[in-house]
This record gives sequence, structure tokens and C-alpha cells, in this order.
Amino acid sequence: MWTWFYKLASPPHVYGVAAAFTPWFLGLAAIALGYGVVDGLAFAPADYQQGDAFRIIYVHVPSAWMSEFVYTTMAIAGAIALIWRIKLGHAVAAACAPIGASFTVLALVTGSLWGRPMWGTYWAWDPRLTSELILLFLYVGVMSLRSAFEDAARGDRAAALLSIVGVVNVPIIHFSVVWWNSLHQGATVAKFGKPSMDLSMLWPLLSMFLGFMLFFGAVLCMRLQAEVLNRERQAKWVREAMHS
Amino acid sequence: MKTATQGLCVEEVHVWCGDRHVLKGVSLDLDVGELLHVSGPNGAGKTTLLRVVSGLLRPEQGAVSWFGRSISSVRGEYQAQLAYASHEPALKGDLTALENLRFAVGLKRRVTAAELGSSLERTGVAACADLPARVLSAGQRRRVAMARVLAMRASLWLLDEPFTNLDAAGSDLMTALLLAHVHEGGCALVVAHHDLTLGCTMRRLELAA
Amino acid sequence: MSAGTQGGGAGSRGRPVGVWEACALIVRRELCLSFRRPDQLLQPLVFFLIVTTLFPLGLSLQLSLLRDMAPGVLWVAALLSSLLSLDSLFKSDADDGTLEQLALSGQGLMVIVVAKTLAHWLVTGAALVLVSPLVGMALGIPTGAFAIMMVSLGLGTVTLSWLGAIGAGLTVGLKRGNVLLSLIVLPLAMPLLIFGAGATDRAISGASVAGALYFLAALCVFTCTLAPFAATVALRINLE
Amino acid sequence: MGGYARYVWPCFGLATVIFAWNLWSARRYLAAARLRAARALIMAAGGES
Repeated sequence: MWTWFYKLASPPHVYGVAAAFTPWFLGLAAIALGYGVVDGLAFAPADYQQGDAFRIIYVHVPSAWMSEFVYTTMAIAGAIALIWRIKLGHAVAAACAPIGASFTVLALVTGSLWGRPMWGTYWAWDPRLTSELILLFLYVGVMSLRSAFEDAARGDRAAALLSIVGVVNVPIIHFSVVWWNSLHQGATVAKFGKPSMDLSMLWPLLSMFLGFMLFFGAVLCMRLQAEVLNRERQAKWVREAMHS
Repeated sequence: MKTATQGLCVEEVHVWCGDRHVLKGVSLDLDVGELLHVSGPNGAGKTTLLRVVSGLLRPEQGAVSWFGRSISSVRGEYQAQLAYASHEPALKGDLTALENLRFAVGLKRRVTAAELGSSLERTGVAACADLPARVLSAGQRRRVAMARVLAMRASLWLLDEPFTNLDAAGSDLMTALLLAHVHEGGCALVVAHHDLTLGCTMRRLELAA
Repeated sequence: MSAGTQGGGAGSRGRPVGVWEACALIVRRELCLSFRRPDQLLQPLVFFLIVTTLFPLGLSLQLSLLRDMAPGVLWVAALLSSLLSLDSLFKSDADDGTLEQLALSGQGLMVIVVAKTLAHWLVTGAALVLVSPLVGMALGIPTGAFAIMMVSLGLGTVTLSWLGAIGAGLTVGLKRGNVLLSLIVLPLAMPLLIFGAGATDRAISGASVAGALYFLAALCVFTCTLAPFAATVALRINLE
Repeated sequence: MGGYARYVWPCFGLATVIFAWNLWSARRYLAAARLRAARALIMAAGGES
């Protein structure tokens, strides 16, 4: 069994696998997203309360979930690289950061756009959006720390540690923001709870989730190849990979 | 793996700094009572080698062992027995020479002010024991750093360019201290880009650029 | 005279220095160093006072409105002034090479990090807590709430010193590291601000402060137990 | 699309922009990495011969 794990750690193998998987991820993502968007916009019934505004859920909820998922993936990859000194973990973590940050931005903007019809303003310090904003600051912190070092290996390790510290703090931040929000606004404000989801609304959401995950896989594979190349420039296999 | 049960043993150490392959498979061994002169052009990795041997820098490949035991397993105990004098004499400008010694040596072993005073005397800077380190000249600072190495009573001395900023008397003093240390069974690894005439059997390791 | 002992035994050099002795020695060293330059001690405190006088000038003079803003103003000012002084935690030692000497002292790097962070808190955090009544009066906080305010500030500054130790450990090698240090530490300090300002706010309005204070204390204990390990790894990354 | 088209289309529009940016920047980043690797190889090859 270990040969599989050991091969996973060898850069040339991963470079090949990442290059091979990218088109598959892209294709499947296109299918899932296509179905999700069409079904979500055209066929799913409008919500009795929010009318068509609820369709924003098909972008906001997957991207919000992905922003958390990608940050956790980055932290786990960083932890593996820091503890077992597998250089590949740093490459995965470095590849994850910008993707996660872009999903966070998407979640933030769609969240505030969704808030407009709900609360009458674009930003009402809703606890979930506030924690999403702080998550964006954490992403920016990790990315700027990684690029602040001339020596890439040290930047990788520092960013890995910061993402581990960050992932430990994300639930604490979320809890304290919810506590703070309930303290000041109380439950009177029409917080938009999850709209009641009957089946026909749920399918597009699940396929959008799948589409987002597959898309993340595709972009991760592309960025991973670049990160592996940046870290393995001297290795002999780079020469063959270049000529192929 | 050649296990030298006596003293220091470094095997096939490789270190990369960014893209530069700084140490290419360096190996050396240093028995008790021996002195090794590490020389080489600038950028050959002399200081990096010292940092690896001292346990500050973990090499990507290769191992360093002290009396047969890898230093990563006995890091605290090993570092308590070594004295590392880096290229710059690491002194706090605001603290006096005596205080610098007290705080540095006090972490390794209980030491009295009298003992520290005598170390400063032996390196000829007893007069500036109570002067803040920032007012001392470079030579005096180097002598205070030398006094610190003496006061630590370390078995292994790792000296990075110990002869810089020293006048003739200082160099002779440094040579005498090195000989005394080696004579009593200590071992020393001295980095110097010029050749040393210490008047004792001394092995030499040349690092390529 | 010289050691020349067989490897392993400390031989003629007496029992090795204990952890607590080393910790005490490093704390004494840090305090000695800090009091050699008293101006650098006062700077964060003066900054704290200045920032808190900015808000009334920027906002309004009636004490009632000021009192509502007081907890937030006080805590944001405390956060920023603590960040200001965090930069010197490891950087001054790293620049003149003494950090390497400390790392090679045979004591664990954790002992050094704990001692330095404790000394740093004593010099900055504790001083901040002592000055806070002054600021509280200026912002119209009733004296009855001073006790809770100082307790919550004490817990908050300890937590922040530890979060700052992680940030300082990560950015010690960088030349322009202190803006990045704030960028790293502030998101992690937000729960601290929420519970701290919440506790002070309730103390002022007379409501029960138990909830916020307990959360603040829990946050402080949580950070004090995990941060030393993270700060040590952070420092080791930059020492290598 | 009811009265809310003003909010639904911008969201999906932004989603496509972010997806496109991800793909474009990843491709550009990979191309740059390949270029740097190729140049490093030429320099290395130059050094050896």
C-alpha cells in the first residue's frame, strides 16, 4: 500500500498525474455547473418568500463552503509538509491559496448582493458574511507571508504554520462573531435563514457543489504543476518533462 | 556508517540555500584533542557548515553526530557543551560586557561574577567589564566574545573567523587559548579564509566554491 | 582548567541549569534591557493615550455618546499599541546575533520563547493595564467599571502577547516585517476584541459581565497553552 | 426573472468572471513556471558543456 503513498510524494509522478487529470476535471466541472445553472435558474420553482432572489444561493452557498474547504485543505497540506517534511505539501498549499481567496471574494460579493433585497443594505454585518470577510484577511495574510521571503522554502514553512494557526482560529472567530451579532442585533432582524428546500431546489444546489469541487480540482492541478516546477527546477526529470 | 565514538562526525551533508547548492556532500570528523581548520573562498559555505554542526541548521541530507549519537536526538545536551562564536561578536549594545557574559554563560552553567571577571582578564578586557558593549571597539568586542567562549568551558569550540579585528597581541592570545583548549582534550573547528600558523598538528578542510 | 571532559557528563561544570532558572535569567535579561531604554517603554503607552484622545476629537464631546463608544475605542487602542511594541520581541536579538546564542544555550527554544514573551507582556501589557483607568476616565467610563475593564484588559493583553509572539516569530527575518505582523495578528485577535469590548461594555451598562469574561478567560487559556508551541516552531523556521 | 434580475444576474456574472480569472491566472502561472524551468535548464546545460 505504501508504494501508492510514496509515489504520491515524488514530484515527477505528481506532475504527470496533475497534467493528466486537469482536462477530466474541467470537463466534468463544465457538465455539473452547466446542469446546475440551467436547472437552478430555469426549472427550480421560485421561493415563496424571496421570489427569484433565492437563486443566488446556487452561487453563494457553494462558494462560501468552498472557501472554508480550500482553507482547510491548505492547512492540512501545510501540516503534512511541515511535520513529515514532504516538499509536495508546500506545493499543494501554495496552489490552494489563490483559489480559496477567489472563492471567498465570490462568496462575499454574492452574499452582500443577496442581502440587498433582504435587509435593504449591501452590508449589515451579518455574522456569516463577517466571518467570511475575516477568512479573506486570513487568506491574504498567508499569501503575503509566503511571498515575503526570498528563500521559497522558508516562506513555505512560515505560511504552512500560519495556515495551521488560522484553521484553528476559524471556528473561534465564527463563534465569537455570531455571539457578537446576536448581542447587538438580537433575533428581530429578518435574518435570511435557509429557504425551505424541497427536492427540486436541492438538485441544482448539489450539482453546483460538485461543479465547484471539480473546478477547484482542475485549477489546483494546473497550479500544482507550476508550483512543483518552481520547486524542482534542478531535477533531471524536469528536462524530460520539458521536452514532452 | 563510520561511527567515530570519539568527538564529532559529519557525514555527506548537503544544504541548498534557495537555488544555490551551498554544501555538496561535506564530510569531516574531529576527535577529542584535535583542531580542524576549515577554509575556502567566500560563499563556499564555511559559515553554513558551522551552523549545521552547531545544530542551528538542519541539513536536507546527511547527519552530524557527537560521540556516536546524532545531535538531533541529544540537541539540548549537545548544545550545552558547545560554544559557537559567530562572525559578528553577538553582544547586546546596551548591556555591559560582564552582563553580556552573565546572561549568555548563565544559561549553560552556574557561573559566579568572579569567574566571569577572570575570563575577561584572561582575554585582556577586564578594564571594560562595566562598559556597555556599544562603546567598545571591534577588537575589544571580539575579546569579550572570546571571554564568553572561555567561560562556557565547552568541549567543542566552533569559531567563525576568530582572528578578524584582532591586533598582533590579540592573535597571539587567541592562538594560545586555542592551543590550551586543544591540549586539555577539547576540540575546535576554526573557520578562517587565510592560513593559520598555530604551531600544532592541525588538519585542514578546503571547501570548494 | 578547560573542560576537556568526556562527552555526555557535565563533569566539572556543576549541575546543568534548570528550566526555571534559565527562564528567570532570560526574564531578568529582557527587563534589564528594556529598562536600559525607558523611552522605548513609554512609546507604546503614549501611543495608547494619543489614539484614545483622537476619538473624542473626531466624534463628539457629550459624555453620553462617548461612553457608548468607550469600550470599543479603549480596546482598539490597546490592540494597536500592543502590536506596535511586538516588533521588538525577537527582531532586536536577531539583528545582533544574540538570538542564535540564546538558541544554542542548551535550553529548549520553548523556554526562551516563553521567557521573552512573559517579559514582553510585563513591560507592555501590564503597563497598558495600569494606564487604562486614566484613559477610562477620559472616555467617561464610570469608575465602578474600572475593575472589570482592567481584568479584561489584562486577559486580553496576555492573549495578544502570545498571538503577537507567533506573528513576531514568523516575521523576525523580514526587513519590513511589522506591517505584515499586524496583518497576520489582527484577524486572529478579533475574537479577543469582541469579548473584551463586550465585557467592558456590559460592565459599564451594569449588566452581568460573567459571559463575556468567561469567554475571554477561555480564549486566554487556550492561546497560552497552544501558542508557545506555534511560536517556537515559527522561530525555529526563521532561525534555520 | 421577477423583479430580482438586478441581483441574480450580477451574481452569476461575477461567478463566471471569478472562474475565468482562476483559469486564466493558473494557465499564465504554469506558462511562466515552464519558461523559467526551460531557461534554468539551458543555463544548467550551458554550464555543463
